[in-house]
Amino acid sequence: MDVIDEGVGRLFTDPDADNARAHFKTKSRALTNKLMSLKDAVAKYVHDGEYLAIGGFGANRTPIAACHEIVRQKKKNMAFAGHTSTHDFQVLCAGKVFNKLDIAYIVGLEARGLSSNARKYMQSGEVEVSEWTNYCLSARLKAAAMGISFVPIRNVMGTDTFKFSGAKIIECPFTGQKYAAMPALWPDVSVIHVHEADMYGNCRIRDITVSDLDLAKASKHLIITCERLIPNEEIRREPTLTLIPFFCVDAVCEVPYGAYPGVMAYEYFSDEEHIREWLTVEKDPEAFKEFLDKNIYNVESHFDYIRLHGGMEKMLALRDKELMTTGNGNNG
Amino acid sequence: MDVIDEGVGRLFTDPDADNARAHFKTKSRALTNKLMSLKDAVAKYVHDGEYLAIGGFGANRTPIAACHEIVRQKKKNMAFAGHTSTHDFQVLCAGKVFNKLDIAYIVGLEARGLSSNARKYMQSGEVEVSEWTNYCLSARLKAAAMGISFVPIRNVMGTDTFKFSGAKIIECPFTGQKYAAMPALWPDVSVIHVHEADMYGNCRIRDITVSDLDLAKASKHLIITCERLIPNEEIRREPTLTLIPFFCVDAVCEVPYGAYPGVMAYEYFSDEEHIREWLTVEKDPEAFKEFLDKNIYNVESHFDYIRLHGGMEKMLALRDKELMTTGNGNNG
Amino acid sequence: MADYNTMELMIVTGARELKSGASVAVGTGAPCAAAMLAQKTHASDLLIIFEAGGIDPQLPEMPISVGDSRTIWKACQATSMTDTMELFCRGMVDYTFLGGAQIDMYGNLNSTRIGPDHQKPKVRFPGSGGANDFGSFCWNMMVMTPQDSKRFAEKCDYITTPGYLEGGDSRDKSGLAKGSGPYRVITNMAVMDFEPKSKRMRIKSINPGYSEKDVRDNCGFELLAHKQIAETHHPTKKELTVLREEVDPYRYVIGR
Amino acid sequence: MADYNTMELMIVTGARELKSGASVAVGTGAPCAAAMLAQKTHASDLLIIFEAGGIDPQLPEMPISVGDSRTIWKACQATSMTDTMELFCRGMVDYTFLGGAQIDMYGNLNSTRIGPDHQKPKVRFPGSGGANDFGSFCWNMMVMTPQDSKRFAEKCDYITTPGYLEGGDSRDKSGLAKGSGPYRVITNMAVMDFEPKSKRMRIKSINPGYSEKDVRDNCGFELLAHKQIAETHHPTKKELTVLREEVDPYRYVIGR
Repeated sequence: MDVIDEGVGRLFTDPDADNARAHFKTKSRALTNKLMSLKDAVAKYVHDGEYLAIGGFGANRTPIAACHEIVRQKKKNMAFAGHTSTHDFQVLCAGKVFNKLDIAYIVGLEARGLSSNARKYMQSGEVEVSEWTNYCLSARLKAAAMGISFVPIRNVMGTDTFKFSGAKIIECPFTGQKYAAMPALWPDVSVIHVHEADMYGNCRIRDITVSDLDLAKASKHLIITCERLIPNEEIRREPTLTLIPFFCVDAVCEVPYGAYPGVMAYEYFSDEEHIREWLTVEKDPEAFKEFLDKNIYNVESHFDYIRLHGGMEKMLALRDKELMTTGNGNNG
Repeated sequence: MDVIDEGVGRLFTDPDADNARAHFKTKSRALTNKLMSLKDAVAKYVHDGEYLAIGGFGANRTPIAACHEIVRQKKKNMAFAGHTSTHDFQVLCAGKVFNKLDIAYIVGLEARGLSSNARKYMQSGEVEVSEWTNYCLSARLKAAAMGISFVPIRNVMGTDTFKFSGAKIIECPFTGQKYAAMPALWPDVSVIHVHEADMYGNCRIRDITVSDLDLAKASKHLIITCERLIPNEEIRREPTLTLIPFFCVDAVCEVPYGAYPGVMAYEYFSDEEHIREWLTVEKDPEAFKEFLDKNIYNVESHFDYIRLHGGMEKMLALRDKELMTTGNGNNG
Repeated sequence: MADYNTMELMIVTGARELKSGASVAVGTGAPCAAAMLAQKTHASDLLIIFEAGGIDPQLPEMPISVGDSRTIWKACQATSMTDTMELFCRGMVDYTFLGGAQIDMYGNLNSTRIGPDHQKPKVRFPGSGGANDFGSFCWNMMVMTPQDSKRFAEKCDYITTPGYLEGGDSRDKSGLAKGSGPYRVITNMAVMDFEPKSKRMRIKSINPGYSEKDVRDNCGFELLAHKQIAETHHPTKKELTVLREEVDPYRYVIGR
Repeated sequence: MADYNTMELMIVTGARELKSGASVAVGTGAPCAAAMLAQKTHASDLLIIFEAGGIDPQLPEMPISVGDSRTIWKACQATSMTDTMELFCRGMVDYTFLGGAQIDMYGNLNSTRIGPDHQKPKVRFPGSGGANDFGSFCWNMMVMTPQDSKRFAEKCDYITTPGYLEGGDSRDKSGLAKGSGPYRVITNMAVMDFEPKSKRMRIKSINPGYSEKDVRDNCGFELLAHKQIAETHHPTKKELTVLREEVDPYRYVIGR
């Protein structure tokens, strides 16, 4: 294969399809009960030094409870997919969980502004980076989902985004057109938050799916957090609604409001007040340390965290906001 | 690009991504009423000599009414994607609609046996063929959906299926592994049968989707036949259920029982008796000619065809069979 | 010795190869019967996959098509063919059963044509369908077929689906997925596997009522053989009861 | 002359470029406001796409994120990011708006870093996100940005998103999609397009209250200019009313 050009970014995972197949050969296809606490799931499947990916889109259907738990368990030296990563990135930076990073979108929280602590960490030189784009990382996960070591796409060519990536430029054997070959990305472990799952891991998502369907296929280990458990009979009543099948999944954790303070479509809107608190307190390192102790290190569970920020009354208000209704929540 | 080996099969479509983009640039993104009769849709979008693809899986959620209309309008010299093609293939062969063929699965009707007329046509030397597999054609449509001229996959290598295909063997620029590069397939026109659509072409499918989601994206023109029209408000009530968005679609035709005599999941089972009639009558060319006159050439619409085979009473019985219920249908 | 026919023996033999906790991609007919039988006997946690998109259905009866609505009856998922093919590609499919008009000593299969002229074949068969895909990616590809010396051919007129290609390491060198390939050939007369180095077909056990000579006489190439050729195990009473009463009560596949 | 601020003018100017029957991929803030305004005025059939998966929503208010639940409010489809990116790749997206810390004369954009050391940048920005994808595939990429001579740079510290690269035919030769590229640059001072051959940025119209000298003084590279430089059209009363009352009633984007 003639390689016309290649980026200088390092690959943090092995793109070899046969090596990935060797792993997936060992993955159970049995319909077994995978229910466990989030604490146990993170302890069992998230390991220092391995490659982590997080589903959803920054602060939308993102497993923030799991991000807190990963920080709480002081996981370190991981590689991370900074793919449409906003509040999740901010949380993981607070714990300095990773020091190797595939970047598509980091540091910012879109219209909300930038995380000063995340930016500080990224400017410290402590993090080794490779640059990509949102579609590059989606395509790398797609390649992994397809069981192939690369997929050709047509972006990044001619830019520094290519130069600092781990992509390579090749030619189409049919047309001679240039393509940027994206290496497959098989994360060691991922966490995806969904609306409903059964105890085996069959999942329903009532929302945009971002890259999560490919991520679920690509991940060597997958932790699902869900708003609600549903019986397997309900899954089988309407199999067209299953978006992630059970055999992709290693752990199922029931974590209602697991995306808080982010948004969960049709369930609750984001708590913009509290996200603003994150962005503000970060600017003062001492205050931020106290904030993290209070909100992450010294709490037992996501419910405790929610209690600190308004508890069920707040959840009802966020539900009203999401549905644009006026219920108890707005009065609570 | 080093090409290690290549098949002898001809490509019946242009794999160039920029040429495809030039077409899609001209496709309307407006939310306009696309309702028309199936007759008008076929007359307007199915043209002699162009490349045709049919959705569904042979006799499952396959737009058989549209296949009849294509035969009735005596479309000729087309190229066709013989992808999981069974009863649809049998119908199109009856009309000798195509003379260029990408083959994955043809001639057979799975457990039901083989179509003697389709086999005769395929042994006549009148049809130019390229060989592929089910996944090859799915992957070729996937490449087209992704706007790329090829996608690398790992099947066919070492076999005659490769040798008689239009694929090429290349090496992965990351691992050196060999891959079979599949050229993108952009059909000129496709027909997909769905459960529900609105007048703009937003579609719901309560079934396996086979390759239809990529087919919808890959097709330069797309005719939708649907069991039921639903209002756009219902589409917008639950946007997660929309599997084909309106801007992929050129024509929407309401054709209840449009997959008959095939199966439509949750709606009606296949009419095995009538499919058996097809397989039997084909063996006698004279009788088959009469059969085609009676069932295709001399009928006005799919409703007329259904009336010939038991009408609404039969439809109720097939609904009972599909749902494994005992209603009027079983007594009718 | 229980009273059973050859098809019943083949289905039972195929079923016994399927492990609980593993996955199998099946077609219509005997392969589906074998998977259903395994699931209802020793392998309750066998994952059944239909290539068109049906995942883990609770089959109410034998499907007529691998894409018909029975394949999603109370299924865990109704997805796309692309999705199920990706399962193969990622190494998530352990077993499958294929057939063909011809098979050679390396387990290569022909389901495309007889005759030399590709554009005008003497006999045209359906082609690959998913067979080449299954044979390319499945860890353990099995063949269930009646045996005669024309079907078990010295050389296939056309290789639709890869077995071990030309034997030895030729399959690995071709670019196909490492460690995958033919595993068992189950016929009316015998059960064959493949010698690990040469990748040639070899007799593993012979079905009750047949001799080694029968097996060799009905094969167009030289078969290797295990040092100890066993007799294929009879179906148990339970296997036959489940097969006849629960899997195929109308005897579509096992015959009357 | 109506009373309006610069942000309002930029949004109105951006909105006017969007044709009915076309598609636009938008981010949060001003781009979203421009698309909403266009849809509510001259371009009722404008298709709005959010990269995370929201297709043709009936936006009840400005989204905070391109993936939040407002982006699928009464939408025609809630799909995946992969799906929307494929729309870009297939040539189904006509317009988009981007921004950046730096832009050069060929419309190349930097949203990654300031400073020479990539592993330890002086200032780290979010990176491409979808910007490189939008800039690579969209037929007409527009930039909406305040203008000053640091932001409009002779050379970007880092090219995140392709404009016309080094100008001339360098973009076509790079392998990027033919016929795509930068289309308009809308600033507080002026509207620029790109000279067809050299692909250099050129002044098309100047906003009311600014002179050509202002525009040139606040640009770090030499701008070409149309023979006739027009004055950017004022917003109409209707445009301002719709923008203020329907698109951004809380004045999140247009300010107070």
